[in-house]
Amino acid sequence: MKKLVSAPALFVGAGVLLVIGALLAFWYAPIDASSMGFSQKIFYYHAPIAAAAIAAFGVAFVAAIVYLRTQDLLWDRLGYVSVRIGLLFSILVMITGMIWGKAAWGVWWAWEPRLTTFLLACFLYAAYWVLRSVVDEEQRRATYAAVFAVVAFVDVPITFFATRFLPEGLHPVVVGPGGGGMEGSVALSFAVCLVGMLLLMAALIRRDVEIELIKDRVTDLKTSLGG
Amino acid sequence: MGGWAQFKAIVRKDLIRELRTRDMLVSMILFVILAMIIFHYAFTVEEGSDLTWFTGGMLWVTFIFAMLLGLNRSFAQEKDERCLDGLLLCPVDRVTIFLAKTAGNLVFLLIIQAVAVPVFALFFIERSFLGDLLPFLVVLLLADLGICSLGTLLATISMNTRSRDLLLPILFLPLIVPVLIAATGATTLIFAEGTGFGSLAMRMLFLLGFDAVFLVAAWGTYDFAIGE
Amino acid sequence: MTVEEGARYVAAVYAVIMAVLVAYYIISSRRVSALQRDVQLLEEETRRRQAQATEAGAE
Amino acid sequence: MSDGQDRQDGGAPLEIEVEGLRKTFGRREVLKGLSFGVPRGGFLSIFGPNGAGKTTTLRVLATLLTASAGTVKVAGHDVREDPMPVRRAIGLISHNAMLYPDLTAQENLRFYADMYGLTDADERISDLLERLELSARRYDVVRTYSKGMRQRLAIARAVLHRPRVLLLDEPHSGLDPRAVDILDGLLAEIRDEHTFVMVTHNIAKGLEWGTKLMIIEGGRIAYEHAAGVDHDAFSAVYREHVHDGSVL
Repeated sequence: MKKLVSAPALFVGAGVLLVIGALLAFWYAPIDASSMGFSQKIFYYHAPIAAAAIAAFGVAFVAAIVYLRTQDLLWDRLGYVSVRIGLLFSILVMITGMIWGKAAWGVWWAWEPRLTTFLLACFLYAAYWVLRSVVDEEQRRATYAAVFAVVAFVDVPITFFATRFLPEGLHPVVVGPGGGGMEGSVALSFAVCLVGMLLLMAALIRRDVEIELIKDRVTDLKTSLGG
Repeated sequence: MGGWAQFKAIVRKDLIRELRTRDMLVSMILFVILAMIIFHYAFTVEEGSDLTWFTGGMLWVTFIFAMLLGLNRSFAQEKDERCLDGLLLCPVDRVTIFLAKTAGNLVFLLIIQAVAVPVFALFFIERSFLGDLLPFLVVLLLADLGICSLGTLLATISMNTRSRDLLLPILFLPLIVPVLIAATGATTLIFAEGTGFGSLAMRMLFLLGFDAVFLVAAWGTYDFAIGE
Repeated sequence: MTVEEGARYVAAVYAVIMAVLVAYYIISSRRVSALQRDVQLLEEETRRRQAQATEAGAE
Repeated sequence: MSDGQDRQDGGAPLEIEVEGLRKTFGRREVLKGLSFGVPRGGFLSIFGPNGAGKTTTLRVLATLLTASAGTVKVAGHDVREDPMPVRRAIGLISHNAMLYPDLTAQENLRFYADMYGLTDADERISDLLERLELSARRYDVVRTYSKGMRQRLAIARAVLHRPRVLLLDEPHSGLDPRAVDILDGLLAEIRDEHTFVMVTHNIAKGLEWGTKLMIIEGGRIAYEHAAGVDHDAFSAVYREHVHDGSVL
């Protein structure tokens, strides 16, 4: 399936882009004119990390659907690994989000839609983890995990929408209506950082799937030797 | 062949069983009323504190936790006596099983609410909200449907795992948060201000959307959740 | 916060995050090579036993 | 003789056809390519040690598990492609009664009758309860039944919808001698009405009933023979194929 690009190649590509992205973000993109000033640069890694987390959960969602259709455990491994990487990135989102909150609003935590949604997503995918650990039979574990991954991924945007019923959020709308477009230099720097982060995510998933497959091979060999 | 007849048969079987033993309903009702008493003491900071703005939250937190109790029971018997195999052997669409189980749980939740809401009103709500009964019932039904459909799907999964009733809340609670947000807000508005349909329309639509999405999601995945 | 301070602050956090991710990648890479060694050993063992079994069968 | 389906079983068409059945759980292959057939009216007895794949085979036939590969046809319908008619055509009796303990016998059977869409449910239920000597207790909750009575009711449940094929999953295990007698009496009574597949550890019973004998070992068919093997000879064969010393 994923024999196309090796993990090291993805990793090197990610590294190059992230270094260039960091250089662009810190020296090329202008310093924010608003109150945030230089700390607005958090945006160049906070938002790409968030995008990478969502993308990883998206991969898990697609893998879950393919698994349910094919019953091929390869897709279960991909889903499992994607959730793990998604969780890793989500935790980084929370940390950078809190730093952003401190810099922008002066508080470490705000019950703000995006932050809250990510917090809940963390709990959802932690539950996925727990679910896997309490089912012994492999195929059943894969099936339940896939069903839950589908439901969880559907739930995340709904949660985000629901948080809008709460009083107004604090999150700056940087891209999209109302926030005005990005300046060319900002957009370029951001795009490089975003692609770099996504490549890094892909490299991590790629490598961890490899680990899972080798682990399967080891258990297979062990059982055949033991039996 | 009669999917509807099978649906009725499963619901009737669950109702007969529960009304005969009453083990689930009695504990759910006791739990709900006890929770209210505890909320009263937990939230009253001084004599005569106004708890109006907590009403929606108290009500839905209680219902969701009561439902968790009920959901664990609703599949325990199917599993313990291997009745689930008997059910799966029948020429019945798995989605029919899902819908029937959801409907059964919905009936139980509504029975609980029929007892709990008047007691709740007596305890916590000073103004009469009879005029706003209709919007309240709409919100109630929409939220219940979401709670029951999602809960039934997850209970089906958790009953087959090692830690059954421990797992269910961990799976269920984070997923149900959107319903809690919308239903709580709407209920509080009704109890506190007596708003009509107008200001609740968005929340009602949202609940309707949630129900639709999770009914479809369960539709697509229930085969896998209940089989093998 | 001055621009200098902000720059240091933001860059430091960025560096920490990247260090975490790179460390994760390196650890998992080492894991891969360790596991691959296991596979190799197990495969050799399997081959050895198979050879033994055919020998025993031939006798 | 008339069509190409018959094998060593005489002329009857095959009620159950299994071709290259494989089943993997995760990466564990439990069934490694089984092929066999049972003619209409036949009685297949399947023996084998624990974990050999007997019950898995039966559950695939019962549509409770889906095969990973191969084709399985029951009563002329593909189990995977077309499970609904298969479900209508089969009944399963296992050591689990699959009855709701808080419902009465009548309610239990009524429930299953509705699930199968029986049009003559009332007469059928009365008739079965009469034949199984449960009429007197039909309005009692199943929780109060003895093990033997539950087993009888389980048989009623399994044959309620007049299945063409009856699958028996170690039906004798856990029964006292009296209940075994009742079960055998019932089997004798309904023997002509169905095609049977029985998974069992009980060699005597398997030989008594089987028109065809099969030993499954390690997910493969180790031995297959028409009926008419005596007990000692079969025991020897069983020991030859199965080395785990499991109970005979």
